[in-house]
Formats: sequence, C-alpha cells, structure tokens
Amino acid sequence: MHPAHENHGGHHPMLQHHFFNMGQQLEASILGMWVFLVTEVMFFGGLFMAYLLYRTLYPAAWLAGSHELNEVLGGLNTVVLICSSLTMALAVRAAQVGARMAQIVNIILTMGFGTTFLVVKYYEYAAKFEHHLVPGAHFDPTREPAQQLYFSLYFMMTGIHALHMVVGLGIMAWILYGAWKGHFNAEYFAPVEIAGLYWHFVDIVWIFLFPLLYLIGKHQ
Amino acid sequence: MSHVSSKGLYYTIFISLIILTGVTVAIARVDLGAWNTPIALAVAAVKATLVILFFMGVRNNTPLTKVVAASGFLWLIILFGITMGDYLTRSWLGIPGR
Amino acid sequence: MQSTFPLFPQAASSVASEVDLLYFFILAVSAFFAILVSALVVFFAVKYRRRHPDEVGHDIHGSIALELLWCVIPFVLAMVMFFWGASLYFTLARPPADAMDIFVVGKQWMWKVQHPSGVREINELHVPIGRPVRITLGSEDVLHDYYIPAFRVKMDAVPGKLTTMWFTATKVGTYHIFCAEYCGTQHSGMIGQVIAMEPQDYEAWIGGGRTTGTAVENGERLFTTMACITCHKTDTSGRGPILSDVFGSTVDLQDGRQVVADENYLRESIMNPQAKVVREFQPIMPTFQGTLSEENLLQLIAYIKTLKAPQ
Amino acid sequence: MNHAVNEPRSYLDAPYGVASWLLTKDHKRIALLYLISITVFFLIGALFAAGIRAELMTPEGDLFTADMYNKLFTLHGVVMVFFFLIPSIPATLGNFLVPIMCGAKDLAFPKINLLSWYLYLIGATLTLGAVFMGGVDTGWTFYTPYSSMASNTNVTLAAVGVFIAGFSSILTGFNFVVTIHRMRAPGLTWFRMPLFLWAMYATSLVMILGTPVVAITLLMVGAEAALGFGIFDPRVGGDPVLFQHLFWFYSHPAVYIMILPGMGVISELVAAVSRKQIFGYSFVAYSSLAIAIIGFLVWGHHMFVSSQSIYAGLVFSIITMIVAVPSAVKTFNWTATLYRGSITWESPTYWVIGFIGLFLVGGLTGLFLGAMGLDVHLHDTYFVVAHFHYIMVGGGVMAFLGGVHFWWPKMTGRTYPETLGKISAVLVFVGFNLTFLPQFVVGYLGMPRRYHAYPEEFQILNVVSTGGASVLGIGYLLIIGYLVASMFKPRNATANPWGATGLEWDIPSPPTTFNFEIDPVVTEDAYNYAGRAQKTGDN
Ligand code: HEA
Ligand code: HEA
Ligand code: HEC
Ligand code: CUA
Ligand SMILES: [Cu+2]
Repeated sequence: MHPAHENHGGHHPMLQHHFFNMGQQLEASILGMWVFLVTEVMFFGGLFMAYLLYRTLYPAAWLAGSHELNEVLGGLNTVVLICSSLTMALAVRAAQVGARMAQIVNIILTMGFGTTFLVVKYYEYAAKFEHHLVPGAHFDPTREPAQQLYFSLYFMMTGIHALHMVVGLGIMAWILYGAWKGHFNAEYFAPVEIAGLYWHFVDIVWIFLFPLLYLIGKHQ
Repeated sequence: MSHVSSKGLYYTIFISLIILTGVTVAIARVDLGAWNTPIALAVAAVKATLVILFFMGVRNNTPLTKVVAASGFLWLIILFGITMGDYLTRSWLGIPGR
Repeated sequence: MQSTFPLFPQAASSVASEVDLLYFFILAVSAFFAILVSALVVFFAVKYRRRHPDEVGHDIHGSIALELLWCVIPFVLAMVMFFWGASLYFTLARPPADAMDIFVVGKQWMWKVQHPSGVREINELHVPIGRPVRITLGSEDVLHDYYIPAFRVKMDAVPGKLTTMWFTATKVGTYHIFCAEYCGTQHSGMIGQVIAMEPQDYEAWIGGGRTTGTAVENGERLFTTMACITCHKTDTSGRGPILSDVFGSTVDLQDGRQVVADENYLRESIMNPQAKVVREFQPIMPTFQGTLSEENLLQLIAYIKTLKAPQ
Repeated sequence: MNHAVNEPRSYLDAPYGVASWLLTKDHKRIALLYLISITVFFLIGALFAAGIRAELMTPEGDLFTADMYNKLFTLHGVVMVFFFLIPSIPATLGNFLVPIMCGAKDLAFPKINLLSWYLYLIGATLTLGAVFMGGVDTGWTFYTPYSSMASNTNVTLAAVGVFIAGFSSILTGFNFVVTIHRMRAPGLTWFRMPLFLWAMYATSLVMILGTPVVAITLLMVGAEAALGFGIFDPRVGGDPVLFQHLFWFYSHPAVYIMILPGMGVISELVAAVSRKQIFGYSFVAYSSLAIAIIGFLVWGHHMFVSSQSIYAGLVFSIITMIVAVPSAVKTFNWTATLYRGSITWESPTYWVIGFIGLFLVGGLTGLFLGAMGLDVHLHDTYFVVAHFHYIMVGGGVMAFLGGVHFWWPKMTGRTYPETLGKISAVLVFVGFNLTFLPQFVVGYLGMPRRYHAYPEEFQILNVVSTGGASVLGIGYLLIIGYLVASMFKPRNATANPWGATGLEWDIPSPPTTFNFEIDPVVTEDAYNYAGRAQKTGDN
C-alpha cells in the first residue's frame, strides 16, 4: 500500500484511499455500474436499430427466418435466465445480510443456470450450421436473400449476448471466491451488487431477444 | 443504499416473470394482426421494468440512478426515431433518392 | 475551360447563381461576426492589458439582457440560413416535369451515360442548354457521387437503389465532372466532362451517335430475352401481374402494406422480388440479381414506365 | 518554496522506476503516460499529413501511387481523430485536473483509468499493425459497402483497433462522470465548479452515449468484411446508408468530444489571463450541456446527398443551425470576459486569441455546410476539409496547446522559455491560416476531397497550402522541442505562476501523490478574483 500520511486505522479494510467513507465508495461503484450499463444499452442498440429497419423492410424474410428457430429451446432458455436472475438477486441479498452459505449456494446456482443457457445455445447454433443458415458463402441459396440479413443479425445479437454470458460467468467465479473467503457483509457488498446488476442486464437483453427473434408470426 | 428487500418480494417478481413469459408465448399464437409485435414488446418492456425496479434495486435507489437508468433507453429512442423517420418518409416526395 | 488561376467557380446552370447568392449571404454574416469578435478580442486584450502584476479585472458577473441578445440574434440569422438553404434544396431536389431523362451508372471507376435516344458515352455528358435534364443514377458496386461544380449539383450513386438529380445548363462550355464520394483506388480518376451545347448542336451530335435503339426499345427487347414476357402478359393469363399502368400506381402487397410503385419499387421488384410480393400472387418470380446489369435494369424500368393499358 | 524535510514528495518522485509508472494508479501519472502516447500519435499523424501535402504540390499523382495516397489520408484521419484528438484533452489535462478540481485524491476508479490507457495502447497497436501489414484505404469514415466488400486492405484489423480504443474513451468518460457526481469536495456545488469540469462532464456524456454505437457498427463492418455477414450488403437487401446513420450517430457528437474539452480549457484560460470572473458563468456552463445533448440530433447533416429522405434532412438541418447557438453564446461570453479585465500578455493569452479566431472561422463555415442547398455543392470538397481543420486543428489543437502551456508548470514543476512560447504560437497561427484558408477557395471551386490527382487550375492554391503546412509543422516541432528540453532543467515553477484561482493552484507544483494534504473545503465561487484581491488588500 501507499506509505501514506493518511491513517487507515479505524477505517474499513476495503475502503480505498481516495474515498472518504464506505458509503461514498458504494455509491460511486453503483453509479459507475449504471453508467456502464448505459453504454451496454447503446452497444446493443446499434444492432436493434439494424433489426428494426430490416424487419420493417423485409417482414416476409423475418417471418421465414423466425420459423427456422426452435421456439421451445428459446423459451427454455428464457426461463433458465429468469431463474438465474432470481438466484442472483438472492445472492445479493445474502451478501447484504452477511449470510455466507446462502451467497455461495445462490452464486453456484446462478452459474449453473448460466452454463445451461450456453449449452442450449450451443445446440441451437449447431443446428443452424447443419441447415446452411449461417450467412456467407454457405448460406442456403434457395432462400430469399433478405433472410441472410435476418440470420446475420440473429448471430450477431445472440452471439454478443452469449459472449456477455461468458464474461458474466467469469465475474461470478470471482465473486464466488470472495464469498467463499467471507469478504462480503452488510458493510461491504458492492462487488456482489454490481456483478448482480451486470447479470440482470444480460437477462434483460434476452427478454427482448426472445420475442423479437423466436416468436414472429407463430400463429401463421 | 443498504436497503434489503424481502425474499418474498423476489419470489413474487420471479413468478410474475415466468407468467409473463408464458403470456408472450401464448399471445404469439393468437393472430392480432399488426398488434402482435407491439404487444410482445410491451410484455417484454414490462418484464424488463420489473427486473430493473426490483431485482436491480432501482426502486430504492437515488433519483440520479433512476435518471441514468432511463437515459440509455431515451437515447435509443433518439437513434430509432430519427433513423426510422428517414426511412419512412423516403417515398413521400416521389422522387427516387430524395 | 477556366483560367489557370480561378478563385471562383463558373456558374453555368439555372441554380448556380441562386446557390452563390446564399453563399454570399452566409459569407457576409460570417464575415461580420468574425471581424466583430476578432476586433473586440484584440481591442480588449490591448486596451485592458495588465498594468501592474497584482492587478485583477473588474468584478463583472454577466448580464441577462446581453445573453438573450446574443442568443436571439444568431438564432434568427441561423433560421434564415435554414429556410433559405432548405428552399434551395427543394428546388434542387424536384426536377421539372418536362425534363429529359438521362441515365448515369457509376462503376469503379467510370461513368456510363445513356441518352434517351440510346446514344451512350463514357465519362462525358453532352447536354443541350436551356433544357432541364433529369439524371437517374445507379451504381454497380460501391458508393459514387456525380458532381458538376459549375452546375452546383451533386448526388450520391448508391448501390441497390436509384437516385435522382437535375439541372438546366445555361452556358455553352465544357465543365468538370468529379466523383465526390470516395470509391477506391482510382477515385480521383473517376472524372469527366459535361459538354453543354446549343440545342441544335446537341441534336446534331445525338443524331451522329450510333445507337442500338432507344432506352425504351432496349428495355422492350430485354423484356422478351429475359423472359419477363412469359409471366407478365397483357391479359390475366400470365403468372405475374399485368405491368401496364403499374408505374405510379399504388400496389397492394401480400402482407397488407401498400406501396407506391416508383422507380425504386420497380428496381426492387426485379432484383429482390420476394421483398415485396404483390397481393394475390405467389412469390415465384426469380431474382435477376447478377443477371441484369444496372444499365439493363434502367432500360427495363424505362420500358415498364411506358406501358399503358389500352383505353 | 521552503522544502521541509518531512514534506511529502511530489507525484513525480514518489516511488520511482519503470514499473511504478507502468502500473501506476495515480491519475496524474496516467495523464503523463497519455500525454506521451498522444504526442507520438500526433507525430505519426502529422507525418501522414506531410505526405498528403507533399503529394498535392503537383496536380499529377506523382509522388505516391493512388493506393498509397488513399492509405495516407485514411491513416491520417484515423490516427488524428481516434488516437490523438479524442483522447487529447480529456485523457491528459482531464485526467490530471478533474480530480484536483473536484478536490479529490484521485478519480473514482483508478484501476479502470489505468486500464483505459492500456486499451488505448492495444487499440493503437492493432491499428498501427494494420499500417505495417499494408495499410487501410477506406477513409476514416469506413463507408460501406466499400469498406466491407470492395476494399482488400486490413479493414477488419483497423476497425478492431478503433473498436478497442473506443472502449478506452468510454472508460475515461465513465470515470469522469462518477468522479464529478460523487467525489466533489464539501462546498463544491455544481455552480461553483470550474467550467472545465462542466465541459468534461458534457464530453463524458457524449463518450458514454455515443461511442458504444460506433463500436458495434464497426463490429458489424468487421463481421461483414471477415465473415461475409451481409448487414450493409445491397445484394441481400442491406442498406449501405444505414451504416452512415449509425456511424454519424456517434461521429457527429464525437466532434463535440473533440471541441468541448477545448472550450473548457479556453474558459479557464480566459478567466485566468484576464484575472476576472467569467462573463455569464451559468450560460457558459449550460451551453456545454446543450451542445452535448442537441449535438446528438444533427448527425444527418453529413448525409444531405446520400439519398436520405428530404424530410429527415430538414430536421437535421434545422437542428444543426440551432446547435450553433450555444457555441455562439460561449464565444460572446469569452469576448465579454476580456472587457475590463487585467489581461496579461504571456503565452497562454496568445493561444486563447488564436483559438477564438480560428474556432470562429471553423464554426461559421459549419453554417455554410448546414444550409442544405449550399451543402449540395460543398459536400466532400476541400471546403469541408478546411472547415473541420479550422475547428479541430485551429480550435481543438490550439486549445490543447494553450492548456498544456498553462498547466505545464503545474504538471512538471518546470517553466518553459516565454519568448519561444510566443513565437511558436504566432508561427502556428500564421502557418495554419496559410494552410487551410486556400482550401476554402479551392473547395468552393469544386475540388473534391480524397483526390490524389487534381485538375491543373487548382495548383497554385494547393502549393500555398503545402507551404503553410511546412510553417505549421515547424511551429509544432518547436513546441515539442522546448517543452521536452524544459524537462531536463531543474524544477523552478512556483505553486501559482499565473496568479490564478482554482484548487489546482493552491497545491504545490508538481502536486503530491494524493494531491491534498488537508481535504479541501470550498467556500467561494470559481474565478473569484475580485474577492481574492479584496482579501489580500485587507491584509
Ligand atoms: C471538432 C470538430 C467539429 C466541430 C466542433 C464542428 C462543428 C460544426 N460543424 Fe462540422 N465537421 C467536422 C468537425 C467539426 N464540426 C468534421 C470532422 C467534418 C467532416 C467529416 C468527414 O466527412 O470526414 C464536419 C463536417 C460538417 C458537415 C458536413 C459537411 C459535408 O460533408 O457535407 C456539416 C454540415 O452541416 C458541419 C456543420 C457544423 C456546424 C454547424 C458546427 C457548429 O457546431 C459550429 C458552431 C460554431 C459557430 C457557429 C461559431 C460561433 C458563433 C458565432 C460567433 C455567432 C454567429 C453565429 C450565427 C450567426 C449562427 N460539419
Ligand atoms: C485532429 C485532427 C487532425 C489534425 C491535427 C490534422 C492536421 C493536418 N491535416 Fe488533416 N485530416 C483530418 C484530421 C486532422 N488533420 C481528418 C479527420 C481528415 C479526413 C481524412 C479522410 O478523408 O478520411 C484529414 C484530411 C486532411 C487532408 C485532406 C486529404 C484528402 O482529402 O485528400 C489534408 C490535405 O491537406 C490534411 C492536411 C492536414 C495538415 C497539413 C495538418 C497539419 O496540422 C499537420 C502539421 C504537421 C506537419 C505538416 C508535419 C510535421 C512537419 C514536418 C515533418 C516538416 C515537413 C513538412 C512538410 C514537408 C509539409 N488533412
Ligand atoms: C416466373 C415468372 C416471372 C418472371 C420470369 C418474371 N416475373 Fe415479374 N413477377 C412475377 C410475379 C408472380 C409477380 C408478383 C409477385 C411479386 O411481386 O413477386 C411479379 C411482379 C413483378 C413486378 C411488380 C409488379 C407490380 O404490379 O407491382 C415487376 C415490376 C416485375 N415483376 C417485373 C419483371 C421483369 C422486368 C421481369 C424480367 C426481367 C420479370 N418480372 C420476370 C413473375 C415473374
Ligand atoms: Cu467513384 Cu469516387
Ligand atoms: Cu457533424
């Protein structure tokens, strides 16, 4: 640490030197996380913009593309993610009340749901490769060209979302380590809280992706 | 912000989310004409709001956090609104490319 | 062409002097503010220079009246610029109804021109003076931009759609054509000349050009050779809709939408037929993407535009 | 100054050695790391500019091949915009000053601050890698479908480089927002903040809300170029113009990322060189926010001839005109601040005056471009090139250099030779006008930009321009020369060489690692020169 003139005595060990107190530190990290999430919203926003435009221009292609997706798997994944959001919220709560075991269990459950999601996603992707639905040179030539737009966006949106899940799992592993060590308690739980914010955000993205990609024109 | 919500609240939200997922899937099978997509999006928006308010704790947070949380969506509306404004008015003049 | 050291471009179209007028207006406003502010800054800096090291400035905090003044004046001036610029833009965007049609296709790195009579040229454009010319632009590969500085007109050529620009040349002469949208290696070589001629000279020139038929005739020929005619007949026996009178009409689509059949609609119907399927028809029309060049496409569209239902 | 034995050491001396710099979390050291890196990139960008100007001496394309020329201006634009100007003031002066002006010991997230510098380096290295592997030739705007389908250069690599650098800029902005919201000293209310903080706050908003969009857009281009995803491909129904919307949604606001910090610097400098309360403080403060927010609604003014709808064009044009008003407010307030001031004639003043003059011309020529009917003629000609160099180089770089000259004693503890400071400011001003004034003329004549060869009648103006660039270049090199030289001299700067107000002038030059020995409490408005004179008078 710094050979500081400042006296850390009496301060919480997790208080960084440039903050006045734990309250300021927590508020700063939560605000920081929200600001970061705004950038994430804008990041996905570019893709949603392209989606919105092309869906307006080529409704038929979107219908045909959507019919190639497995609605059951998509729905399953939605439920899986909602479960993970619940366990995540419970994990944060456990940290807030300083319950170590509950933290550990809930974080492991969250990671379990996250992994399930990715495994399901893997099977979905594999099927797309088999059916020549991956845009580019091998795209099924009998399909209307605009369907390539649908699948380009499908892969970019779900792919980047899945990447966020992978990052999320990494963060969870790190939080799990802290929880195991018993770092988090009523006074210091910011890492769990902001990890939770991230995880919920990724869930929200999927809440929109599911109807937009999987559920177009199911009545037809 | 050391507000601790009750577990019961979290379970309630969880169940609402599951139900709403069911609602989205069910509604997709009914033919509502042009309304299918807006309703699906509205349900998604409700779900997202629930997550943001309760799971993410914005309900108990400072006004600043609320503004920040809203600003991303507001800016998306700018992006979507003006860009679509361009595409939807392109044929009005009846002159290609104007 | 021009002198060897020009400082102001020639004005050789009907809109050129209007554009210049707006230019001079904004120039005058700008010059006024630039000189005013610069003069004040230098004047204050000299007049109120520091006389001794401990001096501080007067304690002035501001003035609402002044702030309002310099919000409102620039705002009003800016609005004048906006309305003037916008009305000029409308003039530039809307070709007169009696304009003659010329097709221009940009392609890395040349401009291919097709006159109504079917005469073609590359990197040159012969036009009569005094007559509005409407140019329909297409692109075979990437973005280009057809720019004639002496006419103060410019428009992007966008792959995947058609765009329009128009002008009336007013002075006989030869003027630059530039490609003004970056398009790769020879972007700066994608240049050419407009040759504005007296109408009778133009007629003579166009008469001397060798053609393989007018654009419409070529379109008609393509309509047969590309087998459009097998589906699009003049009676209801075809598998495709009757194309007579389709241009400019409102078409009902399969998915309930309605579109106005303009040039871009016709273009899309041929290149990406399944994007907008006409109501009560099957999406069986094949795409002609890759089979039809942008020029052929323009000819087909020219032909379809002439199709009229018998009275 | 009286060096007591147990006085804490300055941030420059406290732990020494390479590792202590490369792993530092001190915002002031990170600022210096950034300062060095952006100077390197400025020199690289300037070298490309020298290449451009040398080629344009003659109408024929004789010095470089066409492909080479295209790569030169692309890399010039990419390097100057993404690796020099965008990080210039925020990451150097901003990093250094934001915590100090807030009265804080550091930014809210020091580790993330360091991370942003590394991301910047990684992004820059990838882009330079693209240079060494043969360059990129799309123009800094990366327009599709040329970039995604036709160009066979390293588009993907360069796009990824810019993508990563984008995150470094996001992280900087994010750190500033949180710091300004959460770490201000007691008593430092919003309307007591120095205007530089207001400007950095507004800039950060743009960074946060805009940059992610260009990041995802470049990713889409990369996916299209590398994997054949057809998001902007007209052959599958994609629309190349959509790319322009997404690109300018960021890149127009980004021009305010480049100028707002400069405006903030000038606001500080104007007050300091005239020892006077800034005229209309709250108008200057609010106009920064107005520019940042309204600036998000005008992006389509780059697309007046792109085939966007005329109605969208109308909206963009009118808002473009409106966004000029807050800039006007700032300009007039700076001018009014000088009125009855006590104006010093030291080198910062030269940069202030230079900035105001050149920014004016740059801003006013923006109005020509914002008027739709006129932009049809001017779009993509040298008029546009002159416009943005007047603002970005005449405005942005002048403000940056002014700020560096003003805070140099604080940052390094050294002074530089005043005479050289003045000479270089005059050289840059004169050289700059010689370079870019002729480009307005040649632009109205119709010379398109990104042209490797041009018609003969444009030659004389281009020769003048190249000559001016040489003067300009000498001016820049001179500055770098004497500033670097000053680092080898002993520390001789006093704590407050300009007699300026502001928390940064109350602490030693250079400051200690934690900035403040005693946590400051703010009791007065910014720029309270009159009050301060009162106090010393009373003594
Ligand atoms: C720091 C960068 C910066 C800044 C601040 C600006 C500021 C402005 N810009 Fe500029 N611009 C660029 C950088 C910048 N620009 C770049 C890089 C490009 C080209 C990109 C490319 O294609 O490669 C470009 C291109 C560009 C175009 C597109 C041109 C084209 O390609 O066809 C337009 C069109 O409207 C425009 C307008 C403006 C306007 C109206 C402002 C305004 O904000 C200016 C406001 C300031 C003033 C007006 C001066 C002060 C006012 C007064 C003294 C009072 C008097 C005022 C009135 C009477 C209103 N700019
Ligand atoms: C911050 C941004 C920034 C900065 C600082 C500069 C600085 C300069 N730029 Fe830059 N420029 C851009 C941003 C910037 N530019 C952008 C975004 C584009 C658009 C790119 C595109 O189209 O995609 C552009 C394009 C551009 C063009 C148009 C190219 C074209 O369209 O074909 C030109 C032409 O003159 C030019 C010139 C200069 C000059 C002379 C300087 C000078 O300020 C540089 C001064 C420095 C030196 C001159 C070098 C050091 C001196 C020497 C080594 C001595 C010897 C000198 C000579 C022999 C001349 N620039
Ligand atoms: C296999 C049959 C077939 C061929 C060959 C064919 N078309 Fe079509 N065309 C159709 C059908 C069916 C439709 C209506 C459904 C649709 O819009 O796709 C149609 C629609 C159109 C339309 C839109 C008409 C409207 O009323 O809006 C145009 C224009 C058109 N075709 C032009 C052409 C041209 C030009 C060619 C030749 C280059 C061609 N077609 C070749 C079957 C065909
Ligand atoms: Cu074609 Cu530039
Ligand atoms: Cu702009």
